[in-house]
Formats: sequence, structure tokens, C-alpha cells
Amino acid sequence: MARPVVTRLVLWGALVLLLALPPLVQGLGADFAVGVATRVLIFALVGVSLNLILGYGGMVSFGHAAFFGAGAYVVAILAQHDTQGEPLVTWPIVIDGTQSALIAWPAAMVVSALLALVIGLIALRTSGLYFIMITLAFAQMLYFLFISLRAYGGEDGLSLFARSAAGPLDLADDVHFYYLVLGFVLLALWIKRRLVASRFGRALRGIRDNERRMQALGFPTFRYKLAAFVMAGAVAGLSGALIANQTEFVSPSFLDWQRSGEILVIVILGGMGRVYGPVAGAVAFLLLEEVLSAWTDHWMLVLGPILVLVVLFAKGGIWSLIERGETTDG
Amino acid sequence: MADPLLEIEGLSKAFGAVVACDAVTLSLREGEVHAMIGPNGAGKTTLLGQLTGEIRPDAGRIRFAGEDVTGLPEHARAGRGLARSFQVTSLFSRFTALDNVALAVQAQAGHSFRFWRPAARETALVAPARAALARVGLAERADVPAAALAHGEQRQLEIAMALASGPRLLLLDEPTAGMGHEDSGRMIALLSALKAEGRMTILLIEHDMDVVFALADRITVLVYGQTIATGVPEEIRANSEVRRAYLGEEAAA
Amino acid sequence: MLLVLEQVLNGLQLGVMLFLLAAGLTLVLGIMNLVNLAHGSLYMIGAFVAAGVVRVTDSFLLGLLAALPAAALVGMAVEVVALRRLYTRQHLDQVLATFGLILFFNELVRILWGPRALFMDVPHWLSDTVEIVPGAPYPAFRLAIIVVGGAVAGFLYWLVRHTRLGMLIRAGASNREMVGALGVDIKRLYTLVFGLGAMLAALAGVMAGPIYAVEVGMGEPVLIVAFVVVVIGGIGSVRGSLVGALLVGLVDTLGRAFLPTLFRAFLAPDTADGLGAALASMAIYVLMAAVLAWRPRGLFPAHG
Amino acid sequence: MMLTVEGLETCYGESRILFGMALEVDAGEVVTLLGRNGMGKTTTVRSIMGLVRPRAGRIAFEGKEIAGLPSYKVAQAGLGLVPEGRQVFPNLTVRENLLATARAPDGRRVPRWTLEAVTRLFPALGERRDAYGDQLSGGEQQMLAIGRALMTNPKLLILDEATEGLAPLIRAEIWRVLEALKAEGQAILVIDKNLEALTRIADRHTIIEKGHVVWSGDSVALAADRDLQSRYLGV
Repeated sequence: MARPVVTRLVLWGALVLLLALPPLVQGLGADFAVGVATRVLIFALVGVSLNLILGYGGMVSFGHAAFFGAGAYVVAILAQHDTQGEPLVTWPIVIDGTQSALIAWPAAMVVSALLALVIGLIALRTSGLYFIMITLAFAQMLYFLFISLRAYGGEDGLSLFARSAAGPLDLADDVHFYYLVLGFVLLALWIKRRLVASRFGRALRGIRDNERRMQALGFPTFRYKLAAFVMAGAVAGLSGALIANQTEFVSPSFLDWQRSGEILVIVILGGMGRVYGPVAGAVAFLLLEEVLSAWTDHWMLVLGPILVLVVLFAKGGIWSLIERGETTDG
Repeated sequence: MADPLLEIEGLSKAFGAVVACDAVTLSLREGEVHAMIGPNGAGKTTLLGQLTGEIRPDAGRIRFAGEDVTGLPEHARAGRGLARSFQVTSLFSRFTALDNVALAVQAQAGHSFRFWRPAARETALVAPARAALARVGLAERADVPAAALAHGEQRQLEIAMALASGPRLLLLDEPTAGMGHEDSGRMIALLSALKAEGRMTILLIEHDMDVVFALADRITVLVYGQTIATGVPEEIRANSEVRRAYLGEEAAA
Repeated sequence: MLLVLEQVLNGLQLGVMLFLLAAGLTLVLGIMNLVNLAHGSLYMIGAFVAAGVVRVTDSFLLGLLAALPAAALVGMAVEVVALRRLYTRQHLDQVLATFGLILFFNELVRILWGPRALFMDVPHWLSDTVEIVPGAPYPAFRLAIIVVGGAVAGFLYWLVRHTRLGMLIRAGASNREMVGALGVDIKRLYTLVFGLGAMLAALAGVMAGPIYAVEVGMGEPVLIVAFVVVVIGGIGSVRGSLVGALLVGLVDTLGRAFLPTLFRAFLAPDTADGLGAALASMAIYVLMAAVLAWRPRGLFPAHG
Repeated sequence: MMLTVEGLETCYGESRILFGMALEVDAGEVVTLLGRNGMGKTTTVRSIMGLVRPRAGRIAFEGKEIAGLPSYKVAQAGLGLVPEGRQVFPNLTVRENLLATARAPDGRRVPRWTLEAVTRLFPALGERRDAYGDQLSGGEQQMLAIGRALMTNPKLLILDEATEGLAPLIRAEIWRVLEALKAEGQAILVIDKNLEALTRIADRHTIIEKGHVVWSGDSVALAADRDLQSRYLGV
């Protein structure tokens, strides 16, 4: 499908801007902006993962922060064991801690994916409001679990001594880290575009639009939903691993329900079921937060009503303003 | 005579105190068009729901192609060649006509755990889908989103989706409901053509007597969840009980 | 044994407070099909108004009398201004918009009463203890909460079962279009129900005041637990909410009180305490997951 | 005229159902709306009741314009609906179904229709007063839906397919009730397919085809015209 000129201009413009951002802001003496941009991109990535199940699969998960937070904790816990020199597990095999990104980050994805598998197996049997609530409940369970894990900081959280080691990349350098995150986001977007257009993606979108009919056509819909749920969990886990490195700190607040709410806001604000929507949503939401909080301490007094207005009047989110006239399944 | 393709035995279903389906027994021969008629609320749609597996019967058995399918879930029945069209048009409204049918093809093409190749470029999906669209006369409208099709065209698309799965038994729930004269004439012509091909068995649930008498080999009359008669159209026309109960007292007056 | 009795009473006390919140939630959900995350804000507003009035007048009753209508008014105003437009929207939109309302109300309360937690004393006429069984004194205030909660449950039962308003509420839950077509202004009915729910939430907030801290954000944790109650009980069922609330209250309280001790029987004290505390705080969610795995529409699924 | 409908046009989304529909019911009159399935009968009723907003046209009840009013105001003006598919409240008992939306007209102390009056009309409902709506048989549900509409003491009663799917005995009972109501001067608009009974009870008939009126006239004319019957009603 040929994209309209405006969309293409916005996409290329955004890409150029993102690539040129570090030298640009450093030139302006606003180094801190690299960190802000990295944070925006990490939230864009977790938004992309939620969008897969929410926007394309119609699954309203109100517990996505569980996977995000779990990924963050995996990195932090492995790092803690490494610095303390204590193995994570001694039986039946010895598993040592690690600070290597090559091990810790995939581990974060695997753990989050497994978590999504277990939660999905139970939650996906319900639908509608019950699904919203059961995903929320699982996230809360995990939240309270980490609060009570005093060995890993309990309520106070856990600090990382350093960012993960990633071969030739020096992640301690904000610019290196930024480009790595940007790479992940672009990769995820590319994969998602392919995925959504594939047989699997088509089945998923069919389920979103009319699950009953999909079953009548002969699709065992549960499996496809579960597969998407697990994939989204894995990517959220990776985002969590990145945020742990970005802030060099994790705490239970990474997986509380307000975090889940924010991720939902990012996806909806940007545009559900639109590949680039979550990126637009993350940029808008986090920048709005930055701007408003710089303007007044009581910025939430403004942000709250903005959300209500967005829901009431801006259906389809930011991306639909850019992509006007295109089908939502592009 | 060959074994029946579909055998229903003593199928019953009640919703609260309302008995929608009361020990219905029925068998469909391979290759016939069998019409099921009866007033609204006679239990036709409930019967259909039990055949597709969407509603669990309280009692009774359903055998399809020699196999007991009573306990099978909906998708497994569809996989065995039982396809249905919906009474209320139930399409994927954001998908194009072609993609709607391609989805039906995909359902029958084994699992959909293929994550990388764009489905829109897979000939294995697109070619049969185009063929099915052509069969129902919608070839020209392939790229129009389903929501933008006219009502009659949406019903044609429903049929195309059912055909695309290459079914052995096609369950048609009021295919001409809400259609004008012209559209329903086109639908009758389409269904006659399918019947002439002789590759499919059709169970037709219909209100419109014109459609029923134009297409059916045999007719079953369902009233208050019970079958009160089964026979060829002439027998049904002549059956006084049927005239009284369904065609209405007024017809006998 | 006395300890168990005390903890059971504590569980009941938590249960009835949860019920007050859950009753409003489940009515609004069952009838208007609205997920209102901001219900917890009404609980908070109730507590703050009461604490504010008590600080000035030193009268708990006046605080209560001010808090209930204040919360009802705020609730009805929010319904008319914003929520009314959301009834026909998807749950997702409702979740998002009411999430926005939470941010708004939390900030508003912070501006009005400042960021520090307020403290509210137990009214002096309820500050004593009562000996339920000899040798087991129990705070009169907590006992009063149980009694008030029980009375409200009885009142709600009467309201829903035996009054015309209750019939309309139930009728509206099953077929709102038909209720309108028979001549009832369903919008006004909705606003009324919303006000009632807000008042119940505020009542819970006022009673929570002397027990827990009155602080910004106090509504959210308890709101999530109230949702757990609603889901366990079955959406739309007041009776289900009562059963669910007592169940959740007991499981949570008894779990916190006894799980660590239980684990000490066969684990090292340190591990036992940690594991016991972790499991206790997760217990109600485990309960909910188990109930839903067993009955996907809750214990008392509503009709239709 | 009690009810006057003129030039009514109603659409569902993009698809237009009514094209200049017109209809009149006078006080004390029984009027039918006939036509095959899908011709716009129920849409006409829904438009009158304010359940869908017509795109154009006039609906006047006792001289007052009611088009575009919310449905509860239309009902309060004196229209009592017995909807298609009965739609009794499944989670209310028979008694509660009757009482929940009951209404006495202004200025009358004892309304014509009370719980007692309705159970006298339908003794079956009296026997099952404590059964829930979803525990009733189809016939009982239908009687309940009629009783529920009567409890609003309407000036005009509207019945949408009130005998559909019912056993002949129960149909006969419903026709008997309508005749009794007519005898005491109740205005009624009926949608049904049962021509024989309708020609007996109704004063005038309106045949609708694809959203507009193709014929209207009295029972004698309709009964005499077999061609009309087969062309538009499929009899």
C-alpha cells in the first residue's frame, strides 16, 4: 500500500530527527535531553508491545506493567548477585548473577514471556471487564511479591551499580545507550509491521474485530491470543531491562497499576492498532508530563482532564490525525 | 441410499422455561438442499447454533459424516467441513471483501502460526479467495471494505466466505433476510447455481416461502421447537397441519 | 483462640468497609456498564471532608454529615459532566477517562488540604473497648463499623429488593432501553444511583479516617481491592459483593495475621516471615484468580 | 387524530429503512401495520417511540410534536409499547415487571389499570406472580409484556409482533384480550402477520413495503383483495 505523502514525510522526518537528536541537543548544551529521549523511546517500546495485544488483538490488559517490571527486576537481581558474588540458584544447577546484557536482557525477555504464558493461560479464559480486572490482579500480585522480597530491597527497590556490559558498546555513555534503544525500537516496529500483515497478524486482527465469527470459521482463537500475549510480554520484558539500565534503579513502583495505566494511555493517545501510534503516544505523553511539570507543581490537575478530553473527543489518537484517510490496518 | 451426511437425534435445548428445541430429529442426505421453516421463535436459530457448536444441547446427538460431533468445539466442526453463514451479517467490517474471504481460506489452510510473509501476497490464500468472490459475483468489489458494501453484497460476501472453506455442509441462516426483491432474486439465482454444481449439501433456514419453494429438495417444518413435518415441497404445501400452524390460519381461510 | 476471634472481627470490619465501596461500584457497573476507577476518589473526598470538619468542629458526627452530601454532590456532578458520555463507550475508554479523573482529584485534594496526611481521632464516645467475650476487649469504633456496615447492607437489600427504585435499578441492568420506552427517565435514575454509590464510598472513607491515614491517593489501593470484590462476587450483584467483601476481608486479615506463624512451623523464622508476608499480600489476588478460573463470571453472576 | 405520522425517514447508519412513512390512528381505533419481514414495520415503531431518531418527518400525538423526544417522554405522553421479542425483565418477578414502570395518568386517582385489573385480564399472570421473567413460557412472557404496557395506562397501545411464535391457543387468548380492550375504547396499533384475526379486530390497515405505505384501507377491502395479500404479505 502506498502511503500518502504526509505520512511518509512525518515518518522520514521523525527518523532523521531521532537519528540526529544527540548531536543536536548536545550542540545546544541540553545534554539531559538525551536521557529524556531515551526514556521516551523505552516507553514507546513497551507501548509497541501492548499495542500488539490491545490494538491488534483487542485484549485490554490492565497489567502490562507486570512484564515491564519483571524484566527490570531480572536485570537488577542478576546484577546484584554478580556484584555480591553469590549465585542466584545453587540447586539443581548453579546459576550465577551477571551484568552482561547479552545474558541478562534475553533472560528478562524469557522470564517475562513465561510470566505472560502463565497469566495468559488463566486470564484469556475470561473476557471483557473480567479480563481487565484479572490482568490487573496478576500485576498487583507481582507488585506485592516484590514489596515483600526484602532480599531485593522490598519497598525501597534495588540500585544497579552500573549499566549492563554490552561488548563494544559503552552503555554508561548516554549517547551509546540512546542509539541502542533507538535500534531496538526501530527493529520492533519493523518486526511488528511484518507480523501484523502476516497470516498470524491477520488472524489476530480478525479475532479483535469478531472473535465469534473467527471461531465459526474454524480458528482456535485462544492459541493465537495466547501467542500474541506471550510475544507482547517478552517485548515488555526487554523494555523493562532497558528502563532498569536507564535509571540504574528498580522498585516495585515499576509494576504498580498506575504504570499499567500509563502504558495504556500511551497506546491509546498515540492510536490503537496503528504501528507507529505508540511512538507518537510516548512522545506526546512524556513530553506533556515534562512540560506541565516544569510549568506547575500541580500538573496532574491539567493532565487528568486532558486524558478525559482525549477519550471523549479524540478517538483514534494522534496517529489518526497524521494518517487521516488511511485504513487502520496499514 | 447412501448414509446421511448429517443426523440429528433427539436434540433438545431449553432457555429457562422456554423450550427452544424439543427432541428434534432430522437427517440430511448428501447433496440435497434441505429447507427448515417455521415462525419466528420456533427454534430455528437455536437448532443451527447447536449444529455449529455455539450452543451446547441439553440432550441429543449430532452425527456429521459418520462421526459424533456433539461434543466438539465450534472451530473443530468448521474444520470438518461444516460452514455457516450468519443471520445478522457478521463480517470483518474493516477488512476488504477479498481479505474477508482470504481469512476464511486461511482458516482451512492449517494453522496460522506464520509470522513473517505478508498474507496479502500469498497466492495460496488470495487465489481461492478471488475464485470464491467470482462465484458469488463480487469479483469487481474485491478491494472494497466490507463495511462499505451494500446490504445485498454483504450477504453475497457471507456466502463467499462459507464457500471459501470448501464445506461439505453449508448452513445458511436466512440468506435473503432484509433484502429487496432484486437482491433476493440474485441470491436465489446464486444458490440455484451452487445447487446445480451438486458438490454441497445445504441446510437452508428461511422465512421467505418464495426462496424455499424455489430451492428446496425437502422441507422440514419446525414449530415450538418440534418438527411437525418433513417432506418434498408438494407434501408440505398439502399438509393441513403445516398450513394451520405455520402458513397461518389465514391461508386456510 | 481470642486472637483468632479478634482477627476474625478485624476481617469483618475490613470486609464491610470493602462492601460499602464495592456496592457502589457493582451497581454502577451492573446498571450503567461503567467502570469507574474514580470511585476511590469519592472515598478519599469523604475522608478529607470529614477530617476537615472534625478538625474545626471537633465533632465526628458533623464530619460525617458534611462528608456524605459533599461526596454525593461531587459524584453526581462528575456523572453529569463527564461519565454520562461514557456509558455507551468501551470499557477501555472508561478506564482511561476515569484514570484521568483520579489524577485530577488527587491533585485537587492536594491543593485544598496540602500534601501531608491528616489525622482523625476516633470519636470519644466510641474510643472505649467492648468485651465481646470476657477477657477479649475489642475497640468499640471497629465494632461500630461492623454494625453500620451490616445496617447499610440490610438497607441496600431492602432498597434493591423491595422498593420501586430497586426494581427499576434491576430492570435497567437487564434492559435499559425498555425501561426508557416504558416512561422512566433513565438518565435521572442513573444520576441518582451514582449519588447513592458516592455516598456509600464516602461513608467508607469517613469510617476509615480514624483507622488509616487520611492522605492523597488513599483511594486507589482500596479501590483495586474493591474491584477484586466486585469481580469475585459477580458484576452487578449486590449480594455477591457482600459475600465477596467478607471473603476478601477475612482472607486478607487472617492471612496477614497467621500465615507467617504458620510457616514458622516448618521454615526458618526469617524465611517464614518473608514468605508468609508475601503470600498474605497476594492472597486475595490468588483468591480472585481461583474464583475466576472456577466460575469465569464470579460467584453470583447477574441475570442476562 | 390521536397519532399522526407523516413523511417519516429513518436510517440505521448508512442504510435507509423508512422512505416517507405515513400512518394515522384515531382515538378508540385499532389500526394495523402489515408487510413482510424487513420492510420497516419495527423501525416505524421504534421511530415513533423515540428509540431511534428519525432523519426527517413529523410524528404528532394528540397535536403535540413528539419526533426527536427521548423515549421516556414519548411514553409519558401516553404511548405504551409491547416490543418485538417481548423483552420482559428476566431478573424481575411478574409482579415487579408490572409494578416497576407502572404509571397513573395525570388527574385520575384510581387508574384504569392496576395490578388487580391486569391479573383479572390475564389470570395466568396472577398465578405466576412470584416467578421471574425468564422462568415464564413464551406465552406468559407475551401476556406479561402486554400487562406491563397496560400498567402505564397508555392512551395508545402499540403491539409489535405480539403473537409471533406462540401456540394457536395462546394467540387466540391474545386476540380475545385485544378485542376486549377495543370494546372499552382503547386505541391500538398492531403489527402482526395473522390476517384473519386482524381483519376481524382492526378498523383500518396499512401495508408497508420497503419503508413506505403502498396500501391502506378497511378490513372489507383487504379481505376481498387476494392479489394484494399475496403481493405484499406473501400469503
